[in-house]
Amino acid sequence: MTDTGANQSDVILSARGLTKRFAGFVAVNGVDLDIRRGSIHALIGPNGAGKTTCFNLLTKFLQPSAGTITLNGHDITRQSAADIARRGLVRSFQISAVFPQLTVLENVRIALQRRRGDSFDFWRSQKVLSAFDDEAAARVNEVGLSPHLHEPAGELSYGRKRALEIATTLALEPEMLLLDEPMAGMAQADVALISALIRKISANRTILMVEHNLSVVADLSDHITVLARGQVLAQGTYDQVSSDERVVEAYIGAGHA
Amino acid sequence: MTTQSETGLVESAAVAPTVGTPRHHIIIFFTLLVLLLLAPFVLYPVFVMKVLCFALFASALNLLLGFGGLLSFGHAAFFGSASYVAAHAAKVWGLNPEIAILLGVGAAALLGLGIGALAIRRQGIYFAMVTLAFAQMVYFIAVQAPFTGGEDGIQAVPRGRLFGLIDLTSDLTLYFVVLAIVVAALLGIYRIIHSPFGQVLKAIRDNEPRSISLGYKVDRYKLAVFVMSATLAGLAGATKAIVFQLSSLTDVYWSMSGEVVLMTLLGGMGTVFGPLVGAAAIVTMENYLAGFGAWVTVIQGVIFVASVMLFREGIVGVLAKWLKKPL
Amino acid sequence: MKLPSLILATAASLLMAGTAMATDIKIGVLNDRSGVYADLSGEGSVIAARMAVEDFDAATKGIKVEIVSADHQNKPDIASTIAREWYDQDGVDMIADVPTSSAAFAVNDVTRDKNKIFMDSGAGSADLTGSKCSPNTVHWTYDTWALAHGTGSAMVQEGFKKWFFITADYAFGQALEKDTSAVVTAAGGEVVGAVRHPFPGTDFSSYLLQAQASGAQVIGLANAGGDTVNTIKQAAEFGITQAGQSLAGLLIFITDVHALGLETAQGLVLTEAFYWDLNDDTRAWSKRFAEQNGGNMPTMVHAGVYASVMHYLKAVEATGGKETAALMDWMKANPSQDPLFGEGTIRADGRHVHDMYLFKVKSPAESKGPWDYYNLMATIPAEDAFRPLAEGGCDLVK
Amino acid sequence: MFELLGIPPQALFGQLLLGLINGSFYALLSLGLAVIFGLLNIINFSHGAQYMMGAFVAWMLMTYAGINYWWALLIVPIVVGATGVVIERVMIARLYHLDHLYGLLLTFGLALIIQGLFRNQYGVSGLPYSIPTELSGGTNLGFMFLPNYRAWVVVASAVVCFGTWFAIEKTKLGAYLRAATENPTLVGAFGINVPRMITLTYGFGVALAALAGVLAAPIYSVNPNMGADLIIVVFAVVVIGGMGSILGAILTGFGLGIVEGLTRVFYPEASSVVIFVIMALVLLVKPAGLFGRTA
Amino acid sequence: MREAISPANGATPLLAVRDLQAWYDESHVLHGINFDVRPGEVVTLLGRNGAGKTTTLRAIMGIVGKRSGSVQFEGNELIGQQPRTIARQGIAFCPEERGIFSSLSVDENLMLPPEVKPGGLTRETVLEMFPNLRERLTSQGTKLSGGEQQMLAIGRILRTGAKFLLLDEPTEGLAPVIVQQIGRTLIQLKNQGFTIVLVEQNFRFAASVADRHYVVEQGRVIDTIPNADLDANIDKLHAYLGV
Repeated sequence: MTDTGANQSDVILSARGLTKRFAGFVAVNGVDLDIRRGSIHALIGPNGAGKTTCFNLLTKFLQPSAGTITLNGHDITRQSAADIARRGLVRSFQISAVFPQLTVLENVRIALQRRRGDSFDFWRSQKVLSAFDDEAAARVNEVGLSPHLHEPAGELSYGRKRALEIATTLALEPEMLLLDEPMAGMAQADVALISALIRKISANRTILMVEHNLSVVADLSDHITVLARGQVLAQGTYDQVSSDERVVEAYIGAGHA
Repeated sequence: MTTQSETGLVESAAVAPTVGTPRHHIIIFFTLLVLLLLAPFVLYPVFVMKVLCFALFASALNLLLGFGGLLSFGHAAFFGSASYVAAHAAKVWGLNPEIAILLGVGAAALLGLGIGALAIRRQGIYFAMVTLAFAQMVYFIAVQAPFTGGEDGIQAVPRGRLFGLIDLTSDLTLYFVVLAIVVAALLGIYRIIHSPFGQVLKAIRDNEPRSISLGYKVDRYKLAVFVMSATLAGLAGATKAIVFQLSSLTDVYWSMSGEVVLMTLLGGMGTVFGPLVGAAAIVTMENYLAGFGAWVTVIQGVIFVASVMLFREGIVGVLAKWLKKPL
Repeated sequence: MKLPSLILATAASLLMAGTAMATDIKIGVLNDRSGVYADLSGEGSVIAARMAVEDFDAATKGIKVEIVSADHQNKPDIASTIAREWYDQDGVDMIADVPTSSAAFAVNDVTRDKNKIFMDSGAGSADLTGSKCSPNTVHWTYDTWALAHGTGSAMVQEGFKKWFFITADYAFGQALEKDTSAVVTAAGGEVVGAVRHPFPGTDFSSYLLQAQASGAQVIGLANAGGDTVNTIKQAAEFGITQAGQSLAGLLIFITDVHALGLETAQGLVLTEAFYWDLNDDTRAWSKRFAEQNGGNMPTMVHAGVYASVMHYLKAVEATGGKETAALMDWMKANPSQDPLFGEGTIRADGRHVHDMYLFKVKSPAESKGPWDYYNLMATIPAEDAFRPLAEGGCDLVK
Repeated sequence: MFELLGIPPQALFGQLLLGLINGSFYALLSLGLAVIFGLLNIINFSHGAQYMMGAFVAWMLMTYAGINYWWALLIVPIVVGATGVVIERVMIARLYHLDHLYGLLLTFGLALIIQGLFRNQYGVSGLPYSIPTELSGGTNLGFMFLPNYRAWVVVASAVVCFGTWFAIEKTKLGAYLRAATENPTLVGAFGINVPRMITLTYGFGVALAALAGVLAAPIYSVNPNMGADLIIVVFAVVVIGGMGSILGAILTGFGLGIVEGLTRVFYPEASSVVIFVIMALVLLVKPAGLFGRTA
Repeated sequence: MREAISPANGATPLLAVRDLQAWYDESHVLHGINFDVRPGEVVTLLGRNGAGKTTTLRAIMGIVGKRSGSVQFEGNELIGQQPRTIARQGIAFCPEERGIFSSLSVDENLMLPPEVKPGGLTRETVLEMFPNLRERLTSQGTKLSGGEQQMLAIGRILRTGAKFLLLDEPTEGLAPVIVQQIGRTLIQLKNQGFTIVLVEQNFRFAASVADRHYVVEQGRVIDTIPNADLDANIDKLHAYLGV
């Protein structure tokens, strides 16, 4: 049922014994995880299961207390968040993460700009960035934000901000995407939209997402890891985990009264 | 990790920026330049030079505060130390003014690198306080070091000859040199703001975690902008030392740091032209109100309070909102 | 177009209408109007300057005098800016007063550059007529050398030989300490220690205890303003004076004594160039002054402003113009004569030389009322009161 | 005789005691600042001005109304604290949703206004305020002469500091305060009027500053500038102690008073900067301060 | 969707929620919640993560960014009131994260909420109800285990005299034995006349204590299931809540 035996070259990101202790309690406890290249992998579990902590550990926004993380065979356990972003592992945020005072175009361009390497060239005009304008506009178009190209991102509606965030993330051409509750706070219509967007971008990419909306998870993901109380409860396809007694119990509760 | 537009230090001017150098910026720059070229024939040149120096100082702080999102409460350290070094170089070593100014700027840059490397490890209030603490140490050194002349400062600094050729004793000649320096520096700041680097800077200011997640090493950017800001503040201080032929403890005292924050805040942080307006307003006010003694302090305080309570975007920020154009 | 000006014009035109061939003179009184020296200089100096113009009867002599004033906040940069603008833009011919040595140096430099005249009363540094002397500057009232010598030598002669200094860690404090130490050792005394405190300070008890532990007989206060006042207050609080040590104020004015009150200040020895209660002339003038100055008696700085403006106006009258070199030459060539300092001369280095006085602060019982504060201990004759011409290192002295 | 770096131990005792006395002012002032920061998250830059107001109001009560020191100790904190309440209601309360730096800028402006107004009215020469007769004189401790008033200052501020610490750490009201610091929303949802508590807390912090001002009036001259430079020193004390930590502010206040006192003996010129050196070091090594909780 | 709005069968509802909408900042979370609670009832809000259950409780307490619609408690409109005045009417809220204050001791945490109505449980009674707390009274609040923290969080609101409790996922992350203990406590409270709104994901637990279940999805109440009809609706519930 688990994939730890999978061919290593198929595994893009893997964690072994991942543990995070906060003052007084263990949020993530010895989690082993393998994300297969090209898959959509969902991390689910009831509230307080440690999903977000786990997510932050994988994206290096938190330092693990123990365990190792490898990306494409490289040990990234001690690398910084910016470093792993450069290795092609890019995350999104639960709350819409745009640059509110930059325009939609500029938001996307910030990501494209990364391709130029470090932008310490303060003496150059930003006109050099106009080389990216077409591509940025295309990315914006992909998420349907073309009419808002020159609006400050801070003035977009919530759903559009999320779309912009995804466009920005994609602009990095990441090998792997980590989406933190992409549907959080979405209106129903937007959910379908973002779902379609995720499916679209999953081509040639690996996606790991934390998501509450189980219908979305069921619909999108190839593989699911269920966490409960900081530990891996079950892994497998949606059908496999949804029929797992322990998972049902974790979600719905044990012992019908 | 809230979006910082609601709570951040720099409020969105709610203006749709355009791509490239906006035409109205060129017009404003050109108008300003013409006015400044005419100014010394109408106004007292030394006064305008003072305004220019402080406009540069405030713009340097604004680069850090308005575009880097970092409030330094110790910028007088760079302004003052550059002023001391330039004054010393010109007076004691007898160097040409341009070399003296360069040395002053170099000193400010080095100091900025040292203080910046330590200060950027902290954020928000802590960042402000660390910079203040270091500035107090610089002040202490300025009081103690023999070459600074204690409370007398370094006086009777010769204006000297530019490149050994142009005599700067005349206020008018000096004026155009200072104007050239300040305009060049302001254009430089404008370029920094609108460079690829400036774009990343604004991104970091708007949303630091997101910038990290896009692969930017934000600490390096913060340090870079800190050093740039310190360097430009140093340029302002060194130029002021040559203009007034004097560098004194006032230049390194913490109230100078407060004053330049006030200029930036009043003019509009995060705007291009705000610091110029703020500096001109404060310097003019100090000059006109000098006779009112302690009332100057009261009026400054009232402006501080009013800026915070009523128009956080500053004069230019409010104008920009009104005109719906970034200024 | 009217130019921006730093000036708060306070004075009035004193010219009678219709006088032909008038010389227009503009005098700038530049001093501390809001800080620690506001009481000892400030508006009082403007009053004194105005009184000089009235007493000289400038108007009938065809000299139109305008007096302007400004606050330099004791900062050299502000002093320099104002002086520059006064000379460049506002047609000021002479700047008077300028307390605080650092500000005085700034005005000294600007005045020389612009070839105008600077008649200092309020500043202390003897360098103004020494290493930094200028052909355009007259230093009228006192200097650190004179204070150090007056107080230092008098105390040593009275048998107070072991000294300890509490010094403001600032150039003027260090200069006072240096000058006084030299006097004390030259007179056969001994300096057993010194402590330099940050300026400004609030608590001096630590230094006072160090002074006490040093076994010195005299604690020399080489600081100024609020620091001196606080040091004296705290010396009383910690029983320093009761335990037998004496305090010597090296830069202390009658306004400081007034602020301290006699209870605290009594017994303090100090040197001044002027005291309102010296003779009938000073009493009469001081009474007139006090009427305009809210009942407060003049300080030696006010007196110096009056006398220096008077002497300057005489030079204007005598030379019939305001050509700087001519005025300076006349002022140095002719003795000054006024009711406050009596007769005096200006030396080649710009030092105005007159008698100085050593005072001891009265006890509350001795005092007959407000401002009756000093007992005269000694008069230091003009020839001994100031640093010998040759020792100052002034370039103007050949 | 045994000496430490040239200082006889008895003299050193004296200096330590003096440091403790000065430290008691730091402790009182930084306590107020820490209380305000703890709950409001505002750097009260006008704290020094409010300390100065304390001294001035005491002087005014004496001069214009003949009210003596002991009554002033009671009245002044209430009066000045009340002005703090007004400031909080009218201005600071409108800034909570913004970056904390705006609070710093606002109170910085307020400090300028307060100091400027007093300077206009009373000049800067300082005004006399005598030590109450009950506390004049002193006691010879053998190694030093300790003025009774200074002894009183140490005792009084130690009592007030302890009282405040006790009130915050050990009483019901203090529990509300601490809880509201952590989670104001939940405390409000329990039915407690959190905004009013915040207002009163600011008033209380200001009152502590004013009390320190009254205590200082008889030994330092009553001067509009008396708090201007002090504020950044006290500020550094709070940062070193750990922003918002009550105990940290008190202990650091006393501790740094002693450190500064020793600096006055061994390197007096540096006594005004030593606290900033310590602050920079502490912040770099232990960002949350010596007693602060790490976020 | 039958009974999306359940009419108050006979008895006047203690709490009537109509078309409640709520926002956090820019995100619109509740899109029109309708339900009633009658005196002495235990009702649950069931639903998946992110459905809007917690927000419903917070909206009743007035601690969301913005809300509209109507929330009537004992006939008084709560929309537009401050959280503290809502609490003063006898409503007590126990948040999902439990809200134990780390700078307060267990005892201080317990004694913190002020009495809003007469007749609250005494400290002694609470300690008898949760004996674990007695031994830990002086320790720091957050040093307690999750279960103990939950007991403390419930215990302290019982002291206030409020008879209307809003409990947000009291069983979350707790060991089964603790869950059972909390279940017993809730039944005990119900028998003492408390009215309780319970947010749960664990519907087995909910079923053991509640009279009625409201199913929340995407910010709306989409179904109402009386506890008695639970077995008949079990498949439907699995569809609503299941994995």
